[in-house]
Amino acid sequence: MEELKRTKRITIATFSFVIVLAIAFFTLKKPMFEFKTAPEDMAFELMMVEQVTPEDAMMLVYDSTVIFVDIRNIYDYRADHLENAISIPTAKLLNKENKSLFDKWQADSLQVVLYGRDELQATSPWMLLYQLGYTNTTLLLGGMDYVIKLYEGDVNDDNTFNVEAPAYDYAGIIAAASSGESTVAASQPKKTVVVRKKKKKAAEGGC
Amino acid sequence: MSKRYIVLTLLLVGSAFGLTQLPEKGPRSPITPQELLIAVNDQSRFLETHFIAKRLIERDPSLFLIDIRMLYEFEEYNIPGSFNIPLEELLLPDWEAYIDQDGMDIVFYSNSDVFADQAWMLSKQKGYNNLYVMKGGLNEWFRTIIQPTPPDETAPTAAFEKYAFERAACIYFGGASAGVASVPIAKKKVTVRKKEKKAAEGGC
Amino acid sequence: MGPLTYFGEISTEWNYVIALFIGMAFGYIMEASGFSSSRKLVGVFYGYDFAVLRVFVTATLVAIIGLLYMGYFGWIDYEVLFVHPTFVFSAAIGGIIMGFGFITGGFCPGTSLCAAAIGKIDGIVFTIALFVGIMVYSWIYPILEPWYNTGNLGHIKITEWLGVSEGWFVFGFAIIAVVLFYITNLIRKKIKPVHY
Amino acid sequence: MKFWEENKKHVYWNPYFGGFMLGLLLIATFYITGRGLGATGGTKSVVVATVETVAPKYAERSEYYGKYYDEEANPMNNWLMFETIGMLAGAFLSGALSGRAKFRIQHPKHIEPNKRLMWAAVGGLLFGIGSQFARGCTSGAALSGSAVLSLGGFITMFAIFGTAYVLAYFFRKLWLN
Repeated sequence: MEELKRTKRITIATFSFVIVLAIAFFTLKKPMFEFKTAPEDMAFELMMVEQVTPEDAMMLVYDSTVIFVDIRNIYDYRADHLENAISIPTAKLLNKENKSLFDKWQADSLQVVLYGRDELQATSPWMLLYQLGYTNTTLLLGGMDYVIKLYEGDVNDDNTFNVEAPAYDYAGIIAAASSGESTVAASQPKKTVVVRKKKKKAAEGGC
Repeated sequence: MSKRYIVLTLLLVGSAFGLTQLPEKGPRSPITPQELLIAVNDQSRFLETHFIAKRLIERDPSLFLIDIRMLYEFEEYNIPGSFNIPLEELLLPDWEAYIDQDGMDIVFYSNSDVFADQAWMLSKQKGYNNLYVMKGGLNEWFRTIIQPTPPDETAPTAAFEKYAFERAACIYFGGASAGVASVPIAKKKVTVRKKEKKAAEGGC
Repeated sequence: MGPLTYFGEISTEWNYVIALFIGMAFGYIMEASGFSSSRKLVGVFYGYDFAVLRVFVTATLVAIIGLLYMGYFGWIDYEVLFVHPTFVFSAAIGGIIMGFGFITGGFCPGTSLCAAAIGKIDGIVFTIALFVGIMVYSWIYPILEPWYNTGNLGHIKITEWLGVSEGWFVFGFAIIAVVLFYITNLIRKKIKPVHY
Repeated sequence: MKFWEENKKHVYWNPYFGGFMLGLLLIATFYITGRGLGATGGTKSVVVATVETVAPKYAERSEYYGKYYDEEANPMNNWLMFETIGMLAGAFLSGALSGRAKFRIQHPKHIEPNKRLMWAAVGGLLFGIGSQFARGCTSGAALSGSAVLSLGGFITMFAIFGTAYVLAYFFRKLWLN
């Protein structure tokens, strides 16, 4: 077997191959942030994560293992914010210094609670952080607006921070309207009316 | 011969072994976290209910509404022409063709806009384009389109024009029967004052 | 980031030029490795020459390892590479038919083209018969169609099927390959050499 | 001169080097096209094109050709055509450079040339049928398939070599003294 004795070229080729791989590996730049949870998995995680209710938040503010992060802009933060809350506006969420903060909190296994003006404002930043692997992050339901209402004793019903609850009897209203009884509104829950009125008030007297 | 082959063998097995030792990489994503953050900060993804109602009335073919609530909620009530994909199922391969449509404006809505925004986040990470969220969701839809509140008497004309549109849209979307619709617009101001307190209760 | 044509970085015309060059390299490598000789190819089944096994397994390993590393480094999008679809039945039966063809004809299609290119008449005959075979297949296709489409597992990978990670699969494959290389070398030394 | 050429150059590549280069070529092909190499694909397009020119009516009716008849300019088939042409050129180049290119029938001494050609034809015929049935030949399915860890590629590879090993004993008269 003549050809098996010719080993020069295969040796050179293999060595250069391995060297290229090694160089590529050691020069590989690791991105600062990487998604850890795929969106497909996140769709299910959304249901699993237990978020912080405004009532709980009242207590947790004084808990040293819980960090509140205010993601509103700096003016809103200066005007009014939760006690001991740290301001990280959304736009600066992924800055280097904030990354080290989040890393530190995660290493110390502290619970991080994001809050915004309302639940909506904090939802997407929370999902982003959660998917980047900061699974110690939660979200304040209701947001700052609702907390202000709580402070002012402006809330007289449980769970009214749940904005995803239907505020109207959708089907009832439509059915009533199509049957011509548009003036009859008996089917509508009264609770909603109260809430909506309160909302307006809170906005006025809030800050 | 053998010495060199031993070295080559070691290189081969070594590089194969290296594959097993590579640090784990996160899931592939067409969008980087930084890009996603910029998109998150961009508020233009929230569409007003008026805007959506207008486009629905005009039968805009490039508008595609996705209701991300549960099926029973969808069956109870949904905005005409919308399609139901519950949030947990959003990224199942069956629905990909509905969300990943170039040239279509995909608008998510739920009872409010929090779940819809979550749906937006999830689909955005899949690299789909033209994704929007209906601001305020169905609650806002009912507050503005189905049961619009008349503006104060002192409000600028624009507010009244808006209200006129809301009333027309209300009829279009079945919030009021045709009988009510025939109420002349001229009467509006009178009705307005009367309805001010009742607004939340009645139909149009 | 590759694949280049997938991301539209190469125009169709250049693609054909590249195809020509890739084909040339393919033909050159096969011919230079001795794949134009049917007696050398068949040596793998009678133990006097294991060139086919060595070339084939080495090529597969290098390609798998290289592609996985490139995918990891982000030079190529590993997920969009075309994965040959798996139709269990047709892959197995087709493989068995091809095994028959290999041992009788002494070539496989690629190698027969190489042999034909350097003027081996048996290679030319094999290639012509290959054409005829494809035509024959087209006549009997209506009969075979149900079998052709059974056992569809889609674009499945062997690692998914086995449920092991790609890295460990390749590592195991490399070990098996090295053992194979060693054993076949011992066998070759024991068997009476064939001169051709 | 000729003696020198045959002695010095008529030595094949180290099979590991050949395999290594083939592996690199496979990587390059995947990098450029996202698909692997193929040898039967080009041949098939020739057959399809021939049938379409010679008997267009038949091609239109036939279930098999109908598949290709619809999509007239399938770019992938053209790509494989060019690749096949390149293969012929490349192989000839290599053969010519090392003095292997000449017309001859390679056969074991005890086998008559005609018999060898007959068996080659049988093999080609079977390979033509088998490669179509398995959706690719040794290079298209087995080599390129297993390069991306396709299950089908491995099945085909084991089926080809397994069958050939089993049958090697029965056909030993064809190849050995």
